[in-house]
Amino acid sequence: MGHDIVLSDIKRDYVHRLAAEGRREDGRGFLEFRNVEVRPGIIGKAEGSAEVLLGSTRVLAGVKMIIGTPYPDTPDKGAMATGVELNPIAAPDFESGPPREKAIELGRVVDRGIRESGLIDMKALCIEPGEKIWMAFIDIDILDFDGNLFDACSLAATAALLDAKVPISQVDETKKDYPLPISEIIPIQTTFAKLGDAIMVDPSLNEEQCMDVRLTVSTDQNGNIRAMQKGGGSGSFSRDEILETCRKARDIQVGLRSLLEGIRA
Amino acid sequence: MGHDIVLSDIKRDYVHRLAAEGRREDGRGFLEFRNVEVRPGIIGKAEGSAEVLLGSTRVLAGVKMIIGTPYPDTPDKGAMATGVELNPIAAPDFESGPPREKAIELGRVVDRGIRESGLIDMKALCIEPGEKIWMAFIDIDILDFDGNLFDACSLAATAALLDAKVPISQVDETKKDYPLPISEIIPIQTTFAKLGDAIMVDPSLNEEQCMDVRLTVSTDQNGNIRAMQKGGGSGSFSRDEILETCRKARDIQVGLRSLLEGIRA
Amino acid sequence: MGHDIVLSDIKRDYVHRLAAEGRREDGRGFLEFRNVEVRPGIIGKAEGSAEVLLGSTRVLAGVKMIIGTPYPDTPDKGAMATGVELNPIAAPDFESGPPREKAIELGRVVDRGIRESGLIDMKALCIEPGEKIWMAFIDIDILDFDGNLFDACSLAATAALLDAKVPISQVDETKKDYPLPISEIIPIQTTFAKLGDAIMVDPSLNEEQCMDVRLTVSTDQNGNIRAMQKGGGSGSFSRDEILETCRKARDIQVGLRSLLEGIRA
Amino acid sequence: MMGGTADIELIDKKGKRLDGRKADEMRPVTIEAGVLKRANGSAYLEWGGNKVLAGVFGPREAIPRHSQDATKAIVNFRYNMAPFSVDDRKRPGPDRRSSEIGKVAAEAFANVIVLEQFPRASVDIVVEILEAAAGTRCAAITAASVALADAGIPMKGMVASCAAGKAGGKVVLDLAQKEDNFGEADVPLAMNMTTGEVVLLQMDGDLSPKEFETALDYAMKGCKDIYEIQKKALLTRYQRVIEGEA
Amino acid sequence: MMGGTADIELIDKKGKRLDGRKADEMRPVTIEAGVLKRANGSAYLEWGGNKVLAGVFGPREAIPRHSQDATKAIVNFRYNMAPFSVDDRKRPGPDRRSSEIGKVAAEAFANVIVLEQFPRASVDIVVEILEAAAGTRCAAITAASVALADAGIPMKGMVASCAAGKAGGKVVLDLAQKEDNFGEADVPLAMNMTTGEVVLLQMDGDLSPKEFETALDYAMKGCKDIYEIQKKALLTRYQRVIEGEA
Amino acid sequence: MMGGTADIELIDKKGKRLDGRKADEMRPVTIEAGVLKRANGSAYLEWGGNKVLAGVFGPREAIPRHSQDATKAIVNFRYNMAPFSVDDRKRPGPDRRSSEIGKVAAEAFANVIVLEQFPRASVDIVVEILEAAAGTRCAAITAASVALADAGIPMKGMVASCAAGKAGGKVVLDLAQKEDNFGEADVPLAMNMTTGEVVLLQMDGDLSPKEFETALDYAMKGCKDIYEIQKKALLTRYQRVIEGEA
Repeated sequence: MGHDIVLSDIKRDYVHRLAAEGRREDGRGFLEFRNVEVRPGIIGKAEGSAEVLLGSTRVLAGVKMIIGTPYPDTPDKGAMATGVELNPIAAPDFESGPPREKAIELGRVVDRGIRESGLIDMKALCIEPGEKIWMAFIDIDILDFDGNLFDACSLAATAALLDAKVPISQVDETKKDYPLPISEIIPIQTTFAKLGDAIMVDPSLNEEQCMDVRLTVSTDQNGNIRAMQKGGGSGSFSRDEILETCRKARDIQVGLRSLLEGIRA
Repeated sequence: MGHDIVLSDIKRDYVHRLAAEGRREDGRGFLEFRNVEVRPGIIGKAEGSAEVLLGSTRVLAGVKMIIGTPYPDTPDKGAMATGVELNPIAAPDFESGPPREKAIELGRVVDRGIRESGLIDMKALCIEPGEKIWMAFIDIDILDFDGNLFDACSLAATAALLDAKVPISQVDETKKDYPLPISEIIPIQTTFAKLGDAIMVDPSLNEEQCMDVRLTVSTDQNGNIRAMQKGGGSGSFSRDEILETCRKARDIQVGLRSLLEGIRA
Repeated sequence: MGHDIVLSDIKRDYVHRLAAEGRREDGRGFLEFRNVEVRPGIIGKAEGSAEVLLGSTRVLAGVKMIIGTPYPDTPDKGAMATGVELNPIAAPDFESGPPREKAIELGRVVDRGIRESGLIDMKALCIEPGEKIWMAFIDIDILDFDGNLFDACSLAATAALLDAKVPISQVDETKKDYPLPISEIIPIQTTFAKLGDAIMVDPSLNEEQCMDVRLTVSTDQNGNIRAMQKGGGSGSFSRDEILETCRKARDIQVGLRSLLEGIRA
Repeated sequence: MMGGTADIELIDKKGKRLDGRKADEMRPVTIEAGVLKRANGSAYLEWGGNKVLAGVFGPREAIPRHSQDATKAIVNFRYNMAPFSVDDRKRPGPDRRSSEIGKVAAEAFANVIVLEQFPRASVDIVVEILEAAAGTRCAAITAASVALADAGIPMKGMVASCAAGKAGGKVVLDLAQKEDNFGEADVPLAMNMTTGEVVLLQMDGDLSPKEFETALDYAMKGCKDIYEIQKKALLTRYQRVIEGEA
Repeated sequence: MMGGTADIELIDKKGKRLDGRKADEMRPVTIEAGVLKRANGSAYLEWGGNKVLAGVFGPREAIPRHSQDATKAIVNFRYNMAPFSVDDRKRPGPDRRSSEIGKVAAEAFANVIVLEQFPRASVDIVVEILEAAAGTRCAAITAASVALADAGIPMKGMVASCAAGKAGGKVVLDLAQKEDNFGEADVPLAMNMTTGEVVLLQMDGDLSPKEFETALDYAMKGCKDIYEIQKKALLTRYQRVIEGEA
Repeated sequence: MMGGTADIELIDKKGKRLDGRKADEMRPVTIEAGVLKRANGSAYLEWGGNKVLAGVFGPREAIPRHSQDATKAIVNFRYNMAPFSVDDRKRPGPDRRSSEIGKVAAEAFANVIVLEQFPRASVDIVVEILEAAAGTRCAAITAASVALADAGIPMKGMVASCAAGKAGGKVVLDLAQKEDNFGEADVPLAMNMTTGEVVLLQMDGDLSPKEFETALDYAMKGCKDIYEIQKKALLTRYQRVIEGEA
């Protein structure tokens, strides 16, 4: 049960008709992101933090570094975990309680985007092999939901990690906190919605609710593809659409990447 | 869902009318407790126990002492936890399952009443600093519900702690069990219900279901205030009502306190 | 809630009438098991496994051996746990989610059948007293449900344990895996359904849904009784029926026992 | 039922048990009916070291609604152990053992309660083990039966419950704590006292056919003794009601 | 409220507090109304080191349906701390402290919202503590009250909230983190600013009757100051709306 | 996708993989349809070391009722790994990985099932991984598709699924366990075999645009081979049905 937001058929027809005509409800081009703002370092009690505003979508990522014991199979590596909460403050149909499928997919895609790309240097988070490691907890709080949480959350998490310090002084007062060791290769994630034959980046709330299907593509500064996720509906992509979307992702990520410049703890 | 007990409007009007006339359904004065009985030491397998009968309200508190490891931030102190169960045996509308808001508030108020007042000497519960401590688990089982659980539970928990022994002989046969170290300052909790302009102590079941709001005040033998909790409804108190209720609490607790005399493991 | 399977009154009358006439819907005698097949060793990643087909009922038991720490009160013994899942693949009215009463009873009866009979030599599972033991996890996956899960699960669990190896080579490469130490006394479980005055072994799905009550009896090769469980309804048994059912159980188990011959890791 | 360990002599040379009982002797049992105000019926029972409180609510509309049976009432039986009732503190809340006991006990009472009179209703039995000393399920069922009668729930017969078992090599009635921990078998049983039929039966351990038959007879005899105590408790209760005390 | 430890001097010889405040001085507070798009009303508040976001949804049909009241709206108050809001990471999800705060805060707002206008409805208040530095429940209630007004929910009065307490042997207004950790008492309070009545009151610690009276007066005075800041935030918000910015 | 470690040589000098396969060669796959009695349709699949059982129930009334769609059927996909299916015992019950796989697989099948014919209904797909050896989600989808056809659920096309990836520096088809653990990328894919469109696509790792294109082509080719095996399994099943064996 929940306060479901049912989009009227009229709205759906309108958004699809616009798409067929090459237009969007807010006047953007198909390859145009909404206005994005990245605000690092706004939570003093977090080891790293960043708020991202993507249109009216607003998410806040915080990083806490905690000392723990390594997993038996990776005794010389730190650990990380990503949590995403669809906070009921963000939309009338978000509910408290255990995360549902949508939130789980979102959390796992953001988590894999960081984990599998090697964004955090896990070996540098080992304090004492087999005994003591740093665990990075990345928690993402969704505060206002106006579409495209995938990219907003991914960008906020990346910015918060760039902003993060390892609080070594908490355990050894003779040492100084130092920036969280981060890979030089930073993937940037971009999400495309397909409505009919039209494929557009950074779907707004209405576009997301009307889309047939979604494709999220993560690319690094070398132009390599680092992650993909199809979702968001029962629609499909042809081989050519997939390859074309990858090309677009490589182009578009440049603008988002520039927002991370200069963020460093 | 649940077997809700809906109080009829007729009953509500009757209880409020009585209150306006300075009377109560069972003939008590506004500052009069129902008959209270405290029965310590009735559960042999518990380290301490006490049953409290307050009118027909019946609660049973048991203390178990378990050896554990201290919290990192209090290496030289024992630990305690309080649990209250609204046992479905006690009333037709109590349900099994995880505690709801009402039970959580009740449990937290009883817990704070013990914890924050320093009733248990936590330092005396340290066996080996940083390694081994005694943990006191105070579990309260509500067996018959006829109003004013706050005071019945608080009194039962206090009596059970006074009755409790530290079972040191379980771990070291050469040693003898000794009474749980308890502070000399013992707060006593009294709860007042407000119906219209009338404020009366120890509300019965009907009074509790009809009241506008509740104020619980805990006072020690020095007359100091040790805890307060407003709850039980959307009603309010004026500044003068609050101060007046504190004065009444200081007077009334004397009678309850005398019931604890002589209880010592 | 669930996709409930309601047996029509017509079906119920039919099954009961047959029983009163000494007959069963599939032509079996009252003391006749359906065709049983035991397939040991079919899951390579399990330390032991066995699939049991009992008519169309199909269950798969797998044993995983994991190193852990002993319970404080049994420092020189290994540990075991049995889990049974009413997998929603097996019947339209099985649901995902936490196990309900029926699954809990089934799991506990199978667990006790192994645990209380001493089937596993727990002392042989101690690696280092007080420090390191083997824990045997027996998980039973119900894949197709056509009645009499009690006996199918018990037989599969016993066969999987007979098939199991202790994977000592995982922790000490110089050592060789060896068969899980098993008692020479192996209880075999048989379940009887009572419909009216008729008592029949190995109830089919329809018989199970129509029965008044169920009696499960476990007997060993010495003819001793090792476990019993009445359940499955509000019916009752007379003293003589109980004793007679025990006698039948001792006879019938011989056939099932022969299916376990030759299974040894 | 861990199997006897050499250290503990459960039966002495004279055939007496640890607590001095003979093989077919029960621990002392006392029952008081009508002890709670809010429950529709209630009973408090002490049996050896066991202290048990039973309360009954209903017949009332069964909830959640999808649990209702259009043809008859359902029986819910909640068996719960207080955290302080045992040597090691029990974590609050239901566990698998409690669920199983609740299920088999509910089936036992479904045998005797006249459920057809109350379609869509539930009869809710709540039992709290305040202190436990072996045989809690028999104690729980015995107390619940008195609470049902106290609540005026129509029954075709009382249910009495008692266990037999084997300890120190001998079949005995009503196992005490150490006999339960170190004995060789336990056979809890409950009977419909009007028909004499067995409505609950479980067994764990190792018994020869002959031993099992003896245990069965001991337990059935125990139920008869329990039944007398149940009747006495209800009589006392009715007298109190008539005298206007309750 | 661990009781003062000798190491920390919460009040210096001149009577100043650790952060330089006088006994009856509040930490700086700023409030902005109308900060979220999707919520019907919202507010962002900073109070000392606290950062709090409040959103309001409704009145809307209460769900689940069995929570509905046929005579009036119900108030839900969700208080939640972000995992990164405190020194040690907080495990996500509700805990007992959050539940209790949610309950007493909902009761406070039930005092002022005109619930009778909306039978079967709920007014849902969601407060997220983004960063915590003592006094979060007062900050949460203060922000929620502004969010309710921003949502246009009819209220009989604004609710303002502030705590007083005792630290370093002295009664003080609005405890800071260390005063909360090492002080002697804490008295969070909320008032209906139209009637002047207390709609939330809790207390832990050790206060003489005289000290308690002073703390009560400090906290009520604090509420009045907070109320002015709330009104200013709403005025700014309405001006923005009128000017068409929102 | 841990990134290759120096110790393991995933591709030998002759370009052969650890198990002797060529880059674009699949592991052996066998499928049997109609293996369960109670499910409306079912299939058992072995693929390399994977052992997978799929069952289908429905179309039937969707429950809970609030999950119903008045215009079409919904698809539920339960992906579950048996506790003994992997090297380290898996805790029973759903986890986040299973939830995500269930979600994307359900979306893939929503593309082909004719949902509009069954308003308010659900088609429930249940897949149990009995033994796992890399590529379980592709195996699960492949088996489920056969089970759906066996159940007679109307579909616009079969769904076949296969992964490609990169291991030892080379793009390869259908990663084996060690290639999955130590390789550089994994691209699981599923296709609607009637339209040739991609209905499931995920990717993790590091691939140049050229490598990705090759991987995509490998995986699509793999789906075509799988499709042939699916059709053969169904043909065998139908022959058995016609011959009256099932």
